[in-house]
Formats: sequence, C-alpha cells, structure tokens
Amino acid sequence: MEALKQKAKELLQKGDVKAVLGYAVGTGNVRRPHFARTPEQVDRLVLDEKCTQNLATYLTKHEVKHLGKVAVVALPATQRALLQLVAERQLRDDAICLLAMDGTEVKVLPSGAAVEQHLALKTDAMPTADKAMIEKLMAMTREQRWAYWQQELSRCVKCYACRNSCPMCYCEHCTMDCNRPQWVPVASHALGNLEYHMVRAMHLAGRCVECGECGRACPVGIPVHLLTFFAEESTAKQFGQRAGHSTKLDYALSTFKPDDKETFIR
Amino acid sequence: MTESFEPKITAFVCNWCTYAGADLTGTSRINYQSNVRVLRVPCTGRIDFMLLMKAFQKGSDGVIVSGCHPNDCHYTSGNYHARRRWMVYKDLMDFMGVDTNRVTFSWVSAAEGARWAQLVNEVTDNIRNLGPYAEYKALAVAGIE
Amino acid sequence: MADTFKLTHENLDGLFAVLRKDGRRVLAPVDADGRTELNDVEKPGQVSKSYIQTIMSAKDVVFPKVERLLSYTTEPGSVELHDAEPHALPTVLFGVRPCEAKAFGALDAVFNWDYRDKFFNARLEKMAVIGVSCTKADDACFCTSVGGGPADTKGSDILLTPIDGGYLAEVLTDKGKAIQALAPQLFTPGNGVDKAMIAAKLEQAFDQPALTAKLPGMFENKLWEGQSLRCIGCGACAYVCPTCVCFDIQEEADPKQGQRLRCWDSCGFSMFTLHASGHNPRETQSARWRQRIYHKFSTYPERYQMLGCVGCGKCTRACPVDMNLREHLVEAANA
Amino acid sequence: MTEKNIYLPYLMRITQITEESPAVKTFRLEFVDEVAAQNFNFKTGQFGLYSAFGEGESTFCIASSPTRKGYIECTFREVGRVTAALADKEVGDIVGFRGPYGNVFPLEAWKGKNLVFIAGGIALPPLRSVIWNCLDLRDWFKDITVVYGARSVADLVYKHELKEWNERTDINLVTTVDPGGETPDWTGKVGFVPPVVEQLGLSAENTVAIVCGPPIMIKLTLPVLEKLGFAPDQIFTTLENRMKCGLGKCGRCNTGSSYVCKDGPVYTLAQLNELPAEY
Repeated sequence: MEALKQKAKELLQKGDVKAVLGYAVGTGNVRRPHFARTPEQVDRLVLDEKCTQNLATYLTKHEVKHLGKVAVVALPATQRALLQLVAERQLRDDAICLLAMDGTEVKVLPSGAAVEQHLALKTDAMPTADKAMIEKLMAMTREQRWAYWQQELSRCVKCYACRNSCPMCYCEHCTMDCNRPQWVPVASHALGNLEYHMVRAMHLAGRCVECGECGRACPVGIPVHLLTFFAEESTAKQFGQRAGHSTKLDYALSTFKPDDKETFIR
Repeated sequence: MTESFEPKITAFVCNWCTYAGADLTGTSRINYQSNVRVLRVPCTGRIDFMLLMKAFQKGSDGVIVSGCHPNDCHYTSGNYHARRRWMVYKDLMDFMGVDTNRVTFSWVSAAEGARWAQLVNEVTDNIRNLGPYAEYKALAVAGIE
Repeated sequence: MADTFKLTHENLDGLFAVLRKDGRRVLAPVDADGRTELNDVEKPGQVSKSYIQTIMSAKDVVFPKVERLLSYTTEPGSVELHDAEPHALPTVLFGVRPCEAKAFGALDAVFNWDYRDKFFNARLEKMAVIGVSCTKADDACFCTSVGGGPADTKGSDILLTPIDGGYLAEVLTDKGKAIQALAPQLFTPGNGVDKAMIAAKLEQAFDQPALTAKLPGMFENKLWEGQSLRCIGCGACAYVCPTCVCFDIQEEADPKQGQRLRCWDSCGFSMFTLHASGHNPRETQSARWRQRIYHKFSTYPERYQMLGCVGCGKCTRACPVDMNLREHLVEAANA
Repeated sequence: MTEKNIYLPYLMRITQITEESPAVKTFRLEFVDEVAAQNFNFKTGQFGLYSAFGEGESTFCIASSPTRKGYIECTFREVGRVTAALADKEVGDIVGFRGPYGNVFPLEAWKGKNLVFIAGGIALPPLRSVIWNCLDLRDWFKDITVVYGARSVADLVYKHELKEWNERTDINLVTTVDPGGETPDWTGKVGFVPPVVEQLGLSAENTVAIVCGPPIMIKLTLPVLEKLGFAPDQIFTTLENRMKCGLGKCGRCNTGSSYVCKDGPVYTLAQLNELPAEY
C-alpha cells in the first residue's frame, strides 16, 4: 500500500501524470474510484480485495481526457480493458501508464506490450459462480431460460448503469440513443428491456473483457454480465480469440476465416 | 384456430445470389407458399442482427436469412463476415431463450430456384407447426401500466 | 394531532387480511436474493425484518416506469385518438420509511403545480401509506438534514413505530382513518410511549437552509467539476430516487396504430437536453451533476417551497461508483 | 372527478404547405373539431407541441399571428425523427397539436414605441408571428424595423412575405446574407447580422429590440445593441430549449429555476442575466 502511494506521489511530482486514478474508501467501507491530483489525495488511495470497479471506463471520457495523462491503478480486468481499448484505437499506446501490483511490489506498466507481458503471468478465469450459473442456464430448456430472463429483466429500469460502467461501451452515440430508425424501444417494458440487453451483449461479443462491472453496477441486481460473458465465450470458443489479451488483435466479428465451422446454415 | 394461422415470415436476402435465385423460382414457374416477405439487401454482410430483431419486434413469426454460398460473395467476403455474426447471435438468442427454430440461415445461389422454393416451403410448414410467435408478441404489451 | 394507538403483531396480521379483503393490494419491502424489493405480500410475516430501505423507491406506484398516455388508430387522412385511463389499483404501501412517504409530496408538487396530471392523481388517490419509523440508519441516510426524521409523520396516512409486542400507530389522515375504520378493534389504546426514544438517531450533517441560500452564488464553483469527475453518467440515482420526476414521452407505433408512453428519464444523461441543432445547454457531466443538486436544493425550494430531496440515500446506495450525496452536500455547504 | 388528459393533442388538418427553403416547410393547420376551433385562442410568442402520429412530438413556436383567425401555422426544418415525418405529410393529412403554451410578447407594453426585430436563419418564424401581429395593429407602434439574415439567399424563409414587407412603407425591412451566400441578382446586404445592425444607426430611445437566432448570432448582436444604448429590459428574445411535455413537468427545459415552457419562452435580456446560462 505504501509502495503504491509512494509511486503515485513520485509520478505526480515528476509531472509524468496529471492524476492517479485508483480507489478510496467510500460509504460504509465500500471502495470507490478516486482521482488523486494532489499528495493529500494520494494519501486516500487504498488497494485491497474490496476494490472491484474497472477503472478503464474513465479513460475514454471527455472530462478525464481533459485532465491530461492519468496513471491508473489497474486490476487484471482493468489491464485487459486497456489492451482492448488500445486494440480498438480508442487509446494511444503511449497514453498508458498502469500501476499494477506484483506481490507487494508496484510495477509501472508504460505500454501495451508491458501490460501484455504482465498479464501473461497470471490467469484470471471467469468467476466460478458465474461459470456455474451459465452452465445451469444452458442445462435448462429454452422455455425455462426465456422465463428466467423475462423474470430478471422485468426489474430493469434502463438506467444504463451497465452500459455506462462498461469500459468497452465508449461510443459517443449509442445505438440506444439512435431514433432513425428507433432500433430498440426506449421504454423499459418487456420488449425494450429484452432487446436492449440483447443488443448490448451482441455489441460486446468479442470485445468483453469479462470484468463483470455491468453486473456489479446494476442497481436491481440483474446478472447482465452473464449475457456479455456468454457472448464473449461463444466468440472465443468458435473463433479462438479473446478480447483484452493483445493490442494487436482485430475484433473477432470484423474478420473471418473461410473455414469458420458452423453447423446450422442450410 | 391453428388451421387459420398463416405465418408471417420475413426473409432477408442478398441481392446477388438469393434474390436472383428467388427470381429464378418465379421465372421457372415453380409454385411455393406465399407467406414470405422478401427484403433485398446488397449483401448478407449488411444483415445486421438488429434487422432480425426488428422483424420479430414488428410481428414476424419466422425469419429467413440467406445469401451467397461461401466463396461466392459478390463482394468477396461479406457472407464470411455475416456468418461469424450469425454464429454468435444464434448462440446468444438461444441463451436468452429466444426460439432459434424461428430463424433459418441458409445459402441459396442465383441458380438454385428450386432450392429457394423448397426452403420457403419447409420453413413455412415448420413455422405453421410452431404456431404464432406468441411469446415475443406478448412482450409488446408487457410492462406498460 | 394524530390519534395514537397500539397495533400488536397479531392485529397487524389481521389488518393485512382486512386490507386485502377490502380489495387492496399490500406492497411491502421483501427480501429477495439479497435485495430488498417492494412486492405484493399477503402477510406481515413476508415483510423483510432487517431492511433499512428498498433499493427502488415506491414512486412507480403513482408514476410507473412506463405508462400509456394515449393511443390512436390511423388511416390515410384520418386519425382517431383514444384517451388512456390509468389502471390504478387500490394499494396500501406498507413499511415504506418516513423519508419516502414524504417524497410523494415532492412528486405531487410537480405533477399538479399548474396543469393537473390525471394519471398521477388517479393513482395517488387510490394509494394509502402505512409508514414504519426507522430504528436504524446507515451511512447514506440524511433525512434529519433535509427537514425530515426517522419517525417523521409527513406523508404517511398511518405511521407505525416498532415497540414491544407490535407498533405504536399514529393515525394521521382521512385515508388513515378509513383504514382504521375497516377494523377499529385492531387498534387498541396507545400507552404513551415516546417514539423519539425508539427512533434511530441521526445527526444533522449540514445546514440545508444555508446551503439553499448559497447555491445561487455557487453556480460557477469548481466544486461541481471535482465532485462529478467519477460520475459515469448513468441514471441509477434518478431511477431509484423517490422524488426524481423527470420523464420522456415516447411514441411506439406501426402503420395503423400507435401509443404514447411516458417513461422515466434522467437529467444525468447527455441526451436529456440536447437540442435539434446539436447545441446542448448542459454539455458536460459536471453541468448535469450540478443540475441534479440545484434542482433538488434550489429550484424546488424556490418554486414549490419544499425540497426535492428527502434524504433517503437510495441514490448513494445504488450508485455504481459511490457518489455519496450527503458527502457532496456537506462539501458544498462548507465550500 | 375525471380530469382532463393534458397530453391529448388536438387533431389538425394540414390545409396548406409552403416550401420555404431547402428542408424548411410551413404548414397551415386547421382544427378538425369545430368546437375546438371556436374555443382556441393564443397570443403571440406562444408555442405548441406538434405531433406526427407514429413518430412523436416536436416543439415549435406558432408562427402565425393571433390576428389571423381560423388557423395556425408552424415552420420547421427537417432535422430529426418527428420533423422528417412531418415533412412527408401532404395537404389533407392529420397532425396533432398541443398548446398554446408559454408566455407572450407584451404588445400592450410596447404601445407607442419603435420596434426592431432582429432574426437569423430559421429563427424568423417566432418573430414572424409578432411582426404580423404588430402590422395588424400598426397604429399601436411607431417605426417598425426588421433585420433578417440567413446563410444564403436560398436559406431565407417566407420569401413572399419578405417581398411584401419590402414593398410596404410602414415597415423597414433589411435583409442580409452571409458573405458567399449571395446570388447575382441579390439586392439586399451581404454580411453578418451584428455589423448590419450596427450600421443601421438605430436609436435605443423609446425602442424595444426583439432578437432571435442561433446562439452565436445572439451572442454577437447583444454587445452591438448595448453599444447602441439598449438597456437589458429593452431587449427581448425567445428561447427554444428541448421539451417533451410543455407543461412544466418533464424537467428538461429549465434554466436555473425558470421553466422555459411556463415562464418563457419569451424573456428580456434583463431576466436572462439573472439566470444561469443553460440555454
């Protein structure tokens, strides 16, 4: 912890970065994203297993870009998101300055290549509970799955916390905000909710870094992350590549192989 | 009730192969069921999954998506791109409990007039058996106070 | 002042039965997968034992997330309009907290300050509130800073405060009396318990009148930018808020018929104020965050002589990035 | 007991369509319902929500004068979902109208004064309502001047009326187009609105200025008026913030604590100076 603060202060003092984005203690001991721009603000930084938010979300926001270069305290999921953002040309490689923990050491990862190397050291598989839930759903009949999602999605109010908390949902103009044509009904009724979540998951297939932020962000506890996890897994299984593992990978759904194997096209 | 049900089927087809194939069906005077509304787009690469969604949203009981056989795309690779997206989308639909029996993906070339007729007949019979897509239609009124 | 009675646990069971027999649904906080939701219940036994607040507010009873305002059928050269009638169910809200009970007043202010909104009114008329005082508060709560309190009666038709063996019941309004009249025998004479001793203790966090007085002079303060930096611009705060009333009107139609729907909306969304020209009066997230604070603490007092915030803290609990409203208001008050 | 549904529009029949400039059209609308037509009244400055059934509602001012009875007119540019649907309508089609909403231009208070109208581009419609209203009550006022600028000659709206005003002696019309927007036979001025206003040598004495246009035009015109000696309470404008309800409820048109749909759309500069600049 002290090492992290030390490094953060060093970066700020040297003027290498304008802010350090990390975590601080919030309401009732939860962890919240925290922008440290002064040494005093750095002192509020914490990093422990309660820190969950994917901070990469902030790096594509106008307000944050205006700050200048930002160092980010990066969990593995944040690192994956950054790689994917660079791969999608949303961030420049030299805009990266990650602070990652390696045991008790703080490592500064200054480029996509460094992040790739660091990430390669660890595996960060999908949480067991989520994996089990996906398997449980796939073991159901189609009708049961339909009923399950209808039940879950009926709580959705379309606050877009899932979209806005997602590091990969950086579009200036989201499909949900397009009304010529109105692809998805704006209203949060059964149709609007189903189609919104279907579009969101589909737009994240091959791009989801499986951080699960959308599911955590949902105020009414809908496991929306299972949808994007599933879409990502489907892509990975069928096309053999995962999002967030390299700055050089093309988006799986904007490329192809002539021998892509499918079974259902007649 | 079921006897009077005539399925409404929307077909998204590419201009160069399947549309031409369907045209050939007509000029060859092959009879087939008339439940399909054909929507022609330049290439299967243009058939965004949201179009399929829209078809169901607007009351289709079934959807056909069809274009050039692999390696035959007029634009070289549109159908390959489309195929990847269909592969994921079909999986996702199934995961969300949407009835994938109501979507048929196929390749029909400009020379396969008879194949088009056969495809439409099979799909129409299949959807007629499945009945109206009541589940999806019910969404339109659920959740409005 | 209100008539005070005792309502034992057994008698509350009876009251639920009587209310349901009277054709009313009873909505109450229920534990569901670790969340507290407002659900239809049959017996007090189903009501959550440990909740501080439900996640969503009860506002959707009077202001649903999607409601039909009108429908129509069209033919070439003619349109036939159909008025929509709100499908208002007789409802008793049981166990909402005093802060939320008070929030209906803030909704009423907007829906009826000038033109009267029949949809809201029809639903409000069929709703009665049996509030339950808070015996504990959490770090998000700040009702005492915005003129409320853990056992505040405002907005409740009957307010219950937990005591040994049941509740102290204050019957406060005509609607409350009508409920009591359904089964007067269930309400036994009160025993002079001081509810202030039972209610949660919550220190005032900031001086609200002073804050309201200084807000107009703070519009250009850098504070809003600093506070909003971590805001991700979703609508969670607005959608769980019991007083947030902003809405959108959406059209859904096919070539022959259509309907207009009123849907919740949020001032935190960037599209909310976007003009057709592309100009946006509230271009940045900080301007939208500021709007949220000003609307509740400056516009409301000025226009409606009340606050647009009841201090329930739902927004804080729902926020994915922990934008703590109380903390930000304290910061503004001290700025 | 049963309350009125404030969201129900009147049904209006389109009786005339005028193509003003590329993508800009004027509709003349008459009430389908006789009784509604009889009871309908509005004052200049007010606006309404016009609906294209199937697509939704859009907010525009009422562009005709209340002195012209039996119809209302609106002028709109095709920019979004609703206006595109409206642009597809033909004479005889039905559209919806809710209104009139908002406050009004205080014509009574302007009696005996000189009036200067300054408008840019598609912002002439709200002023057109006032201008015709004032022309129909011509003896209430002294000099009436209209300065109207647009990007190009093609972008000028109400070309026939501009011609009529130009020919009338009781109104002084100055038209201008941005440099490069003129045609060979253009007889008006070439230049942006603010310098054109400055060159006119207007006197602020016993005069009110009514300004409406894109934000940049307003921003640059106000200092000119100030220089000419106009006090903030002599300058009027009309705001068009985004709205959904028009009834003071939906929450998006406010600037500070002022609802543009209820307290506006007509404001004096003095009033606007009191509000935060969120418009």
